[in-house]
Amino acid sequence: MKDYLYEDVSLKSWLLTTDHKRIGILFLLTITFFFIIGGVAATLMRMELATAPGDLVSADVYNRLFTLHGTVMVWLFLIPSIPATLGNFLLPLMIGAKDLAFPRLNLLSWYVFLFGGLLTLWSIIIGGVDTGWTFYTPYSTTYTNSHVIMMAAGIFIVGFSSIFSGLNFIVTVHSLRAPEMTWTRLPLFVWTLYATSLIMVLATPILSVTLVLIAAERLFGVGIFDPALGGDPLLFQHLFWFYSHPAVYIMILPGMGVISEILPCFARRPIFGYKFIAGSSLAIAVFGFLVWGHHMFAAGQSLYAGLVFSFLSFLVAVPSGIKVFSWTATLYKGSIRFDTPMLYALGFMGLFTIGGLTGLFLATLAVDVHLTDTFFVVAHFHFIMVGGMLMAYLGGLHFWWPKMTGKLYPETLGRISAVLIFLGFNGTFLPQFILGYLGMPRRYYAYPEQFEFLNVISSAGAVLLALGYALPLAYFTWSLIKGRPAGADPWNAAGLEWKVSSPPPHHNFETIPVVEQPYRYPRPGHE
Amino acid sequence: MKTHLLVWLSLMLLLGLTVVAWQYHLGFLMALAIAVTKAALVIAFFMHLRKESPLTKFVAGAVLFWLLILFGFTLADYFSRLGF
Amino acid sequence: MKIGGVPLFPQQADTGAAGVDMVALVVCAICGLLALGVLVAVVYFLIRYRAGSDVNRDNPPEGHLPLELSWVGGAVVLSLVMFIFGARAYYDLRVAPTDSFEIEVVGRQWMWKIRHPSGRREINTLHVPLGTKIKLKMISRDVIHSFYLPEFRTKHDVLPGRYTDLWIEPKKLGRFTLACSEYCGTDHSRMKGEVVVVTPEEYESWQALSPLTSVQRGERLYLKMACDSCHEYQDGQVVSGAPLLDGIYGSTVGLEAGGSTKVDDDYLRRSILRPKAQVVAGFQPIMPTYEGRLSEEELLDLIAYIRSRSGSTVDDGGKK
Amino acid sequence: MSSPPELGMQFSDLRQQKDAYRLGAWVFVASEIMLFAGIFLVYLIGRMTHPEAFTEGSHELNQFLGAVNTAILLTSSFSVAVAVSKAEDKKYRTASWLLLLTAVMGICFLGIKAYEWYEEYERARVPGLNFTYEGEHLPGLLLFFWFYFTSTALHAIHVTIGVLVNLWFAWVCRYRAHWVPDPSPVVLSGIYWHLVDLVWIFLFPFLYLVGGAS
Repeated sequence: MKDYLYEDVSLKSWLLTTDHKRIGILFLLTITFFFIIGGVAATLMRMELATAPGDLVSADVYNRLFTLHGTVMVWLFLIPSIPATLGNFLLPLMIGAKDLAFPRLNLLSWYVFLFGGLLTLWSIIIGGVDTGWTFYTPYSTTYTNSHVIMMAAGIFIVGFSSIFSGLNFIVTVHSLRAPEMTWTRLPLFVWTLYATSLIMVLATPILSVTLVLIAAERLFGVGIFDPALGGDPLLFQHLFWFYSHPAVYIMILPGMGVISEILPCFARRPIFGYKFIAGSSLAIAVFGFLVWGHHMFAAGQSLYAGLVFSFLSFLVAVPSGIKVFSWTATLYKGSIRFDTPMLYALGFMGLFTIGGLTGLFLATLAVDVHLTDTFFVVAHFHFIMVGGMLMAYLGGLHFWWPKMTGKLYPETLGRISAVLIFLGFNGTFLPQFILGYLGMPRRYYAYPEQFEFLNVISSAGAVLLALGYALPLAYFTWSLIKGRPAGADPWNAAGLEWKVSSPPPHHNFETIPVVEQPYRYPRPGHE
Repeated sequence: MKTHLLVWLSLMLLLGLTVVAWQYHLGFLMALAIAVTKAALVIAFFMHLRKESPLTKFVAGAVLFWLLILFGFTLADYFSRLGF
Repeated sequence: MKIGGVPLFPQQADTGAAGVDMVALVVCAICGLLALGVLVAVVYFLIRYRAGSDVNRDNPPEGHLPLELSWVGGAVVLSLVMFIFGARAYYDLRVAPTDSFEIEVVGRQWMWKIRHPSGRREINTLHVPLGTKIKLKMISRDVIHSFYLPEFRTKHDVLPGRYTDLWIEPKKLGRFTLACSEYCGTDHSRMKGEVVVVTPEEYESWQALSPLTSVQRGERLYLKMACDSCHEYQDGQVVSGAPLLDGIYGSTVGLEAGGSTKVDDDYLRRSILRPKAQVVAGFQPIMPTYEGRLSEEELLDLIAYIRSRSGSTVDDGGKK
Repeated sequence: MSSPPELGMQFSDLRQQKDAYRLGAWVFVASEIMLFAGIFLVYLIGRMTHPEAFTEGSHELNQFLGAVNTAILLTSSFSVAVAVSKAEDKKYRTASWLLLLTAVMGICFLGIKAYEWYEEYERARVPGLNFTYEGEHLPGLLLFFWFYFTSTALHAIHVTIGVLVNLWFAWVCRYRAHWVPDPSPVVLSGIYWHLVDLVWIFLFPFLYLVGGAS
């Protein structure tokens, strides 16, 4: 029987596929394309910032670059990254289903994403947007002359892709689990996808409304967010962060899930604290909605709202702490192997811990007043989104690459890339914490002399980081042609997805698979 | 059928009530209360939430919870800031 | 401690700066300990339990309820500690003392316009007297800006359409950084200036070089716009159905539409620009709107004048 | 064992498929409710900041037609609820008629709504098109009419989709009943129509009535 890749190789069969695995691959290709675009923008920015005066590009170009970088990375890469690729590919496999509950909706989700993404790109090609990915009003509505409406339309459309995927995942997890796949046997990656989907379904509509309002202000001269026309700019921030703070958890939760899969496999022992990790994913999804105001401590919201939001922000850190604690304990009494996915996972743990803990500085009211809108914030969220999510994404890609393609990648190069990215990342972003505390604001394309030294280090780190990202791109492509065949279970891993051949057959499972307790390591009869 | 008819009648009655209240200066909370009652009737009887599985009820409850978050926290800021 | 020739801690130019740094250090200590704990544990486990090492691996625990719960409890307690420290310092940072001296700031793309009580104005430079509690009353003419003083460890967004404030108490003479930290368009990174802290005597003589105080300018404007044709009495009678302005500032007035409001700067501003939105109880909505007829600076002058008629020289938020 | 033709390959039995469809529909409803909730929140804050302007705006609307439209939608919700229960009892002919009736009521609703829009257009109250107003409540009134048009237009788009869906299932139930041996799709379209009704239940009083008669 042929696998899903070779069942039918015509282009039409790919463009009209309803197979979740193929759609996962389509998403993978698409977001890699967007990642490269966002990465080029980041490189140009770091080059500009290597010297204090603004000498490489003009201020307007720089402002367009960081908007492009933020928008593309957040909406066209990070949000779909793990859910739409690995999630799409693995969710049915992991729960013993033949596909997602709504396969055609899944395909529609990709087309919608592609269309919205291209529209967003189009807004950049015709001249770009200079508002920052946050679109703060009234700058974005009244003052800028850039193509805000086009970009808002693009992101508005991409939002529907998010909602469709979330809906599909929620229904699939509820109704398509194999008969013995109880909630307490669900892989932790599935738990995090479930929590992520909740956020996608409930928060994204608010972003859609907000973008519609922005476009309307520009088109019709109505001032919902413009005080000159009787509106309130803080209302925009409330609505925007009601989506965008939970969106940060869309960007990290699936990463946490991936790590929870990789760690027990390479520590060769069951995961520590399964129920706490699963529960904390849901807790993060719910608490994540209660803290958006911590983006507005110095923005003019009321003092009391600030106090409440600060308090809740500390509480949302607790479930993340539970995860780090449980992962650490998973290493205890293990038999640890250092394959590429494990190196990425360990890198994730280090960087996510730093990212999470520096978040506490920003949750602390008085300190946040000093640090908000400085490079400290930039460093903090890059530790979470890049140090965390991107490391997890790459770790997951290395872990499941043999499953997805049936091929092995060169292990040594994989390890080198993991180490390179870890070092390059720290080189880029650690100095930015100091820059922030020294008072260098964000979104500055020219800055005072005294910050130059740290910026040079940061830019140098970015070079390493870029190299680190280029490597996997090269050897993954190479492995497709020359890689050795992987076999069904190259890591000797537990989990239903490893029970089918690599690459999996078209409908995943011929018969309903037998489900065991999750993370049965060491695998009896395999060691 | 009979339940549906009763629900429809009460909905029309409530509609009448809103319009009458409007004649005598319909307050915001009053309007909200009537609308919520109507919505509850539609959800419970027309959409059969009453007879749906606990899971569906949970989804409905979740939306309510998230609405409370959205409105509660945003309005809390406005009330404490502007003192309406 | 220096790094690349730059001190690791920026100077503390404000009396409150040490407090903020203190809170940051507390958070840093707690987070540092946690990070160190995780790091040591991870590295130790990685080395000890690497594949092939000869150690006891019997019965690896799959969970430990008391341990997990105590970790949760510990995290909550630590969070509370940080929250309380941060909240207390924030309260001090945000709530200006009632006896502070007020300077007005108007932000626009891409400069800071500053006006002192004496009427002296400056651009992108803020002269302040040492050891004085100063409240900056800020508003923007266009987009959102943020008035950021890193050496004073404070900032606040400057919004169009609404007054926000920031207070400082300089404790060091010298020149310090002033920056805009909320992205505001093309020249955002050039929207910066200096805070010059001078002795109170120097400040006095510096300030004395000014034409008119804001209250004086406000009074002229008040007469020029003929506000007095309605807001005055004759023989103890209100002339034409407009509330008296004497003593109104800081009081709480009932509203025609129900409810009540405190008369503070924002209320006065709204009442000048959109008088019909919140009419004082007992009056008719007959005042014309002044939207678009007054600049932000003129509004500040008028409000300063109206306040002076209640004997109030600063915006004390109506707390008398 | 051969599975019934209407069963998707990803499902193991009809019951599972039915549950999945139901849950999907409700999650979709949840998402839609959040969408409209965002607009309501903005409306609420607009109302808090410009109470007089919003009251004046509501006085300019046609309360009578608004109330008629509400009655139409409530009745259509009733008819679709009955249609669904008929379909569940496999009485597809009756269901078909009721669905057609629902669609007709939806079209009536849209017609009346269009007439109202025309009225407001005549009075120069369409922001971005011909809004002209010289009075006291300027920014507030503009906001009000913007909300009015955005929310009613968004709602009308939903009504239009609902009408098409109802017509489709009316046709299917009448001529292709064998396509729906399991009435789930009809149930789902019913849930969607009720959602349309739900939104209007809130829109009507808040746009037309709050603040009382002039």
